[in-house]
Amino acid sequence: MTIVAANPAVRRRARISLPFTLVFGGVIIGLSTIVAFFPSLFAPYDPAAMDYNALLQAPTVAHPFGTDSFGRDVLTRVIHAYTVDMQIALFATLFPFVFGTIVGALVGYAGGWANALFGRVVDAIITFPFLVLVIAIVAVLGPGLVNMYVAVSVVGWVFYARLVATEVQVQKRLDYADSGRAMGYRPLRIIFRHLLPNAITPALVYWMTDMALAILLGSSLGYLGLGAQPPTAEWGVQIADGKNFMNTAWWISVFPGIAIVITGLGFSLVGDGLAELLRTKK
Amino acid sequence: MIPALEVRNLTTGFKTANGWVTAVKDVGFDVMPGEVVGLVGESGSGKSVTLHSILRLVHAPGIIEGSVKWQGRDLLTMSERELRKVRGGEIAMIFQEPMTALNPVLPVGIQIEENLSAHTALDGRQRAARARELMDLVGIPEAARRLKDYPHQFSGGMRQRVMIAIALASGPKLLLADEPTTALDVTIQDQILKLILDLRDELQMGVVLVTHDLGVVAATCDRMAVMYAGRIVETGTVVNVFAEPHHAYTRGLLGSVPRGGAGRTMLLSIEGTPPGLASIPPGCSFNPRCTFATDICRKETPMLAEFAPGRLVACHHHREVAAAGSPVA
Amino acid sequence: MKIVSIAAIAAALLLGVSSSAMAVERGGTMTYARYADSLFLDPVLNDANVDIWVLSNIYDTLLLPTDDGQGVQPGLATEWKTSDDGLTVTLTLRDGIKFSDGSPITGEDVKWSLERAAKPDNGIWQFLVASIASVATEGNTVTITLAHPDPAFISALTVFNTAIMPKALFEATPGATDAEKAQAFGEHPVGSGPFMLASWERGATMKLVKNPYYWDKGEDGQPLPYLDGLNFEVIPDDATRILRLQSGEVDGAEFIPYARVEELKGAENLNMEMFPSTRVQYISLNVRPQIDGKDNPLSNPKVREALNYATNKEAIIQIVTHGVGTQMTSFMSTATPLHTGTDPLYPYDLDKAKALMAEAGFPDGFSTSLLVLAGNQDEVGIGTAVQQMWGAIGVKLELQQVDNATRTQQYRDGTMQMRVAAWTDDIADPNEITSYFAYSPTIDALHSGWKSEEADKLFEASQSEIDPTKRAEEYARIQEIFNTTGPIVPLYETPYPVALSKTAMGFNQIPLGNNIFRAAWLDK
Amino acid sequence: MNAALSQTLIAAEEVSKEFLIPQGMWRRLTGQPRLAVHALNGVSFQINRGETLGIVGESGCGKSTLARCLVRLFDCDDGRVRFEGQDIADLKGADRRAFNRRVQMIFQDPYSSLNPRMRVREILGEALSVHKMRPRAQIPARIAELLDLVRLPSDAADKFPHEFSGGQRQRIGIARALAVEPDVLVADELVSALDVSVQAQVVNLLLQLQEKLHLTVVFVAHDLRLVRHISHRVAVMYLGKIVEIGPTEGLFSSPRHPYTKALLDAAPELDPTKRNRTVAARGELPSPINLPTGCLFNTRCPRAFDRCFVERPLLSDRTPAHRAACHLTDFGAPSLQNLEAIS
Amino acid sequence: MSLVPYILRRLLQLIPTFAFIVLVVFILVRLLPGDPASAILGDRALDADVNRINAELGLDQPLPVQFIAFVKAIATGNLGNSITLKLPVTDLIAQRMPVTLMLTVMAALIALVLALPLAFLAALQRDKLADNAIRGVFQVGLSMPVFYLGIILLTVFGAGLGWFPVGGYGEGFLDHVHHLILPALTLALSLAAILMRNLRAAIIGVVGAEYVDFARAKGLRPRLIMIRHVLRNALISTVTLFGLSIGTLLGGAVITETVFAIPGAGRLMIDSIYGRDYPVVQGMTLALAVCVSLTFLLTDIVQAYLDPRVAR
Repeated sequence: MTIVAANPAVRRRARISLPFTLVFGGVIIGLSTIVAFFPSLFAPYDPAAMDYNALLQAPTVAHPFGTDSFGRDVLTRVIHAYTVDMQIALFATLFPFVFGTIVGALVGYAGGWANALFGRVVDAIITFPFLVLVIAIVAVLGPGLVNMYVAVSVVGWVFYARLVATEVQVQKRLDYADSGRAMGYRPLRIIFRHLLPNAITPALVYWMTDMALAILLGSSLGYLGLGAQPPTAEWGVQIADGKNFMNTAWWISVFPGIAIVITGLGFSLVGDGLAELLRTKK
Repeated sequence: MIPALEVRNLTTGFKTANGWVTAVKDVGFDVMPGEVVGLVGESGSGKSVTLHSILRLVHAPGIIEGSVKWQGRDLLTMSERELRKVRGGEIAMIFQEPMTALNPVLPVGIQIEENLSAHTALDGRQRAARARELMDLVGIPEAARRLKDYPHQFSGGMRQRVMIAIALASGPKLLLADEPTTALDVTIQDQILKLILDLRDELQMGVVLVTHDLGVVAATCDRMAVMYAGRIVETGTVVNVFAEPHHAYTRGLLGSVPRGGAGRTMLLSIEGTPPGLASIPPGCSFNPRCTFATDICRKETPMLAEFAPGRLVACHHHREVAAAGSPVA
Repeated sequence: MKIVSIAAIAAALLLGVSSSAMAVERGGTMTYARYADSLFLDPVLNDANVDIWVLSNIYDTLLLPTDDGQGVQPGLATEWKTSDDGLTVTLTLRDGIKFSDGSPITGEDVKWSLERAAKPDNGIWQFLVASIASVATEGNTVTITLAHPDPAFISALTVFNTAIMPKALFEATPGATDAEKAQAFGEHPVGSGPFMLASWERGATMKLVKNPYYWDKGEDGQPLPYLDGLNFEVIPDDATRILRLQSGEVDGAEFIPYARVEELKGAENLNMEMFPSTRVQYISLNVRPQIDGKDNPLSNPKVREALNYATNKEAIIQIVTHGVGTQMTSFMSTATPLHTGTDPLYPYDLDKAKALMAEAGFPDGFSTSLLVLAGNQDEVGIGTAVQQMWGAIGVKLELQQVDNATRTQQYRDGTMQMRVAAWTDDIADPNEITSYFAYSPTIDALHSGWKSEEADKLFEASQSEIDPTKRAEEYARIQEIFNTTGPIVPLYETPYPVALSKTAMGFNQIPLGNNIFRAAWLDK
Repeated sequence: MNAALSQTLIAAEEVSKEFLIPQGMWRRLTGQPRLAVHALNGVSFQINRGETLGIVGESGCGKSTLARCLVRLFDCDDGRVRFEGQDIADLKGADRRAFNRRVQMIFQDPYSSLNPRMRVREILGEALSVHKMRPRAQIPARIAELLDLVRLPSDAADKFPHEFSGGQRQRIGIARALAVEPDVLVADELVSALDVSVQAQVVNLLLQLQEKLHLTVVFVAHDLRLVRHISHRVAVMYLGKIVEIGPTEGLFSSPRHPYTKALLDAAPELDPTKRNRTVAARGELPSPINLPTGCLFNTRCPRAFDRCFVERPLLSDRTPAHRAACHLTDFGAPSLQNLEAIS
Repeated sequence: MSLVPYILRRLLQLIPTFAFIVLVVFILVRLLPGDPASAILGDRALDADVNRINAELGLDQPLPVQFIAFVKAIATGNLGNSITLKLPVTDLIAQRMPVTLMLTVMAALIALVLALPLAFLAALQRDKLADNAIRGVFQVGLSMPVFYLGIILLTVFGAGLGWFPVGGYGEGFLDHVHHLILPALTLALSLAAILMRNLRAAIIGVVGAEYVDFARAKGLRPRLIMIRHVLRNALISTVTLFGLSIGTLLGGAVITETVFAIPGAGRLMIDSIYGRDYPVVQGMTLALAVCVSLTFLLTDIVQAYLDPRVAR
């Protein structure tokens, strides 16, 4: 009997080129992350420094994005806001992602009454007006980023849990799950070693979208004064700052607005690309 | 007799992430009126694509070349409008998995009637009556009531009967059947195959039956064509091919099927796996798996040639293969 | 869409016809954009500026404030006189005055209204007329007996809570208690102001129409009010309020953000009005020795002085009010009667501030926090600016944006360290602001824990001091004490920025904030 | 060898299994009866050491459920499965793991039976390490051995399942089962998803491995030809019951149950000259929710008579080697073939 | 097949959901620092006044007593009176809810009108210029904060071009529609983007389905295939998403209502949270939850209609 060589066509598929969306989105997010970690390398000024003699200056060579009503350099603040907004994107979604995934995996595997109970919890939480709940929680805990993360997490995890639970339920009916059980593997090993890696794709893709949404939410709350606190530069806060100057000093709000759109775009593209990449693998 | 369907040099290619691949290459065969032609091959051999190409049902990034003459008219060059008359009206097609081939959200009655309204002048009442008749014809009990049911409310066998009823709605002269029984149990397969044969007799229609099951071919077909890696490698009457396979692949296929009386012995298997479309080896595409292969097989692609009346084979060494004998004879 | 535009055209045509017919007259229906809706249209039991500032359009008082807000002019009463001992006030009612339902205003209505306002525990404004002992009426004469001399009493008779209400109608309103009756009455109020309520959609629009029985006549001799109707539209978003004014959908808009004032001054079809006000903006400090069991640096007067000197008010006026504000010369506004002082308090002096910090034992500064109202651009702006300025003397300031209720809670509990705050007088007298700011028994001097026995004594004396000169001296001294050692960082005073379309005439907002529409009209 | 053959390794005793149909609160509150799919309705048989038992039947006959009960993926509702005489439902802890190691299952679908996110090395290594088959250091060598055993190239270890063809994946599945050195292999439709030519390869491999490793095999399939080729004995299932069981050749040459006969007739032969236009079995499988009374096959049986509609036939034990559950043939003597000749 | 038991079952499931929401809201609003009195009175509040008002409102009672009173009130259909507005909460709901519902429905319709044809176009022109352009534009729409988008639309189409009123709600149905177009568009853009993505993917999936091949093999006209076979099936998953999104829209109209000065339920909710108007927060949350639940129910019914496999 001859040994069967692996099919060359199959082998080529293993080195499949990365989807364009993933590369493009990845570049955006990668650059954003670098800026977020080392804002001072890119920012020409101190983000909090005020120049009372240069209030509301239109873009010039010295201030490419102009200055705001405090005489602060808008470019500098847009750059420093990367640190905050990328942090919002991560921290407002990390706990929901991790916790929701774990709960979803356990619930999906257990099924039965656990699933029924979970269904009711999901019903209740998605029936709740989300923004209202977040605002109320922030009002209870006080404003600021950490409390905003808490508020978002209280609600956010159910979406991940639901995605993962649904997918785990699909996966656990597949033979490889049974084969693990027939092998005598313990449930936790089957859930986390076998099912979860296969069930996590939708949650992972949603995570990317969610990061984009988190930045939007963060800036919405910043706009309402419930997110990042001064003098922290944050895009939503910056847009709120510039709200009164839409006609006279458009640059205050337009540049952070563009930054939000580009970063959101980056996350969405990565999400799309990831979905494509992980789909081809099947 | 003039063939109802003449397929010549049919070649179908697809654009994939790795460039163009040819799924079907230079396929040609005839179907006489009332004749059942079996198209046999393993997955990826191009038999299904061939069937889809005949009715130009290949999806967008695909290109179909060659000619498919249906009663003298070339299906590949006619206008979409004309083709629509042929599709479903003169040539009908049924699929392997009725669960996915029937629209899950429409009652089957509508799915039958929409064929009738596309190809006949019947009014609503007449269509409903005809739909009931068709359901009766394919052996679905309580036809009138079940017209309102949705596909998921039928069993696998009944679904396949529904699909046949839809296909037969406008009295086609040719039925293209793409693995119609593969998803079914053996007793149901038996029923469906025999239904198709009965309907063939009744309606005098030709049938092209795509299958991977040589047993189905043996039980159903008049003539057969064996496909491998997108090409036809052997054709002939079923009796002839089974009795004396001239292509090593045909011979291997026949040998791979376990037979009674030879329990717990090694089967005559074909080593290796069928090649992927993107990596068909040069020369005879079967050469890496062929025990008869020589140098020429690795260099030169054998042409499908007639070696006896009605018997064609694409093999440099078909005489040696024939001499080795049929594993099922 | 088509139907809408046809309707709009039809409406425009109709309006066009009617307005051209009376082009020479003053009239029309004015739409005025407010930042928030009123809550409760009862003059006695209401709680907030959103009510106070519009109440005088519906309810009328015996006396009216003058346009500069500092004086008093006749209202429902034509004459008034205080006895020499300051214990009796006699007023003469105008002849033929009626409520907006056409019923006459009687002495009984006046007596009942004033006594209701003076009843202890009836509403939060009772203190303004707490000195009333009894009210008697005879014919057109109203005699008010005071429990003690009250130099602010005449001014109090111009204030909303002394509005005259129809006693019979009120008492006929369903409800077991005064509060319940007031609630029902407030939904369909009847007063004798220039307008009466026609419809009210909470949070959206309040529609007023002309009161045909209003007593006054305008400068052109025509009966007031000129306007046939007055619509208040509620538009909380600053930008939207202005956009609607610019698009001509409303005729006036209050609370124009200072940032937009300059821009709107240049707008061709708008009048950017800056009505003088009693509004002062300041940072209020908690000066208790300890907060939450921790030593409080703000209890040290030197630290407070240092913070004051470290605050560049001129810069804040530029940043926050875009030059609209002026520096404060006392804790009370220049528009408040008996205000003293001409020089800005605590001119910016960083070196002095640093020296004071060192003297106070905080050469390296300390950390503290400042409450600002979430989403309020002015307060956030102030906070951001002082955060930066005080950084120069080592004070690390954390800003906490909170909502109003949270802020009030912390304020009242004395758990906050600092907050940004603003004040507007409700009465044309210094007693109200002084009571809250400097007189510790009221609210612990802005809940700061600050106390000056001298100031307390002076204030108590001034409350019954009927000699104007002496009273002025007392107030001068209180201001001196508070301005040098008080628990605030004074920032600026600002006028009320109101933008009106060029066709909107005759509107006035007095320094107390009241929106006076009685002589307003649209020039078509 | 012969001694081993006679020894019973696994015994199923009246195994029953039903699946409740999910039911909402509404149905429960309105007191509607709970519906259940009766997947297994009292199945009994024995498997001897070293033998291959084929279990054949159409979809819905319960053969996969039975396979899963044998490896205790399902616990049976009624009856028991004994492994070396021990009721497997009683096994706990280490005993249960030992059972899981000794009785291995290979699954039908080569595309879903391997975790797509694990490399072959991890799949095999996990089995080896969880059951502590080898010290850590020896695991890579053992993996290479296993791959060689199932005739896969050694570089296969570092690949993911999707990089293999269907036949190769089934070999990986076999390698994983063999990694823990089991006594029994339960193969559920091992090759039915594979192409004909590849089926033959895997069947050949299974035959060789069984010989080499002295495995006991339960071969579950719907393909009569395959089962006939591989099995020593065959059990035919219909609607959750064994209707006929016996030595392969005897059962195929002289079936004693009309259903077995129908199955044989319906399976097309590889001989185009022997064509038959009569339908082997009319009708379809009845619903496993409401089982027919009497003989389960009575709705489709061409020879059903009165008794078949009232009394459910038992597997006759008059001829212990070859038994059928049919009122026509339970007296043991004639097979259906002969019966037909007589009638 | 009848949907009635299915619907009844779903309604039954709502009871524990609502109970949970009522409890959470009740606790949450009472955890908020401050109380209605200090929220209303503000800086000039005297302790005596605050205590008097709180006592009048029964807020000096222990929490369990308050909760029992609240539950009793709900059971009798009485949601209490607003503390700040002094109106029955039911009146407020009747006043504000229709506004938000109308805004939401309009937003949903606009989103559908935008998403449906464009998703079709994008799916059929897959990976071509039109597809990429459509996806790009929607992606930007999706990445734009609502308040920012609202301000831009207001500035351009309201104040700038004068096509639409700048905020407010207007009077009469047509005027409402006219006023709500810009805010609805603001809300709709992100929903349209989400729907478009989902529907595009669904259509691409369905176009490749075998039953579409079968329909083509029947010789049906392309338009019939597209509508009856492709669109209907593609809509099934989109309908679920659509229903869920309407729920989100309902609860998320807050910012839009603020920017556009629309007197809707969302704004009232926020005002009431800030005003510590407990009865209104509780009542409005319940009302919103009912609306959202009914939306979900309606979605399920539509889904069951579209997909006969769903109804059990």
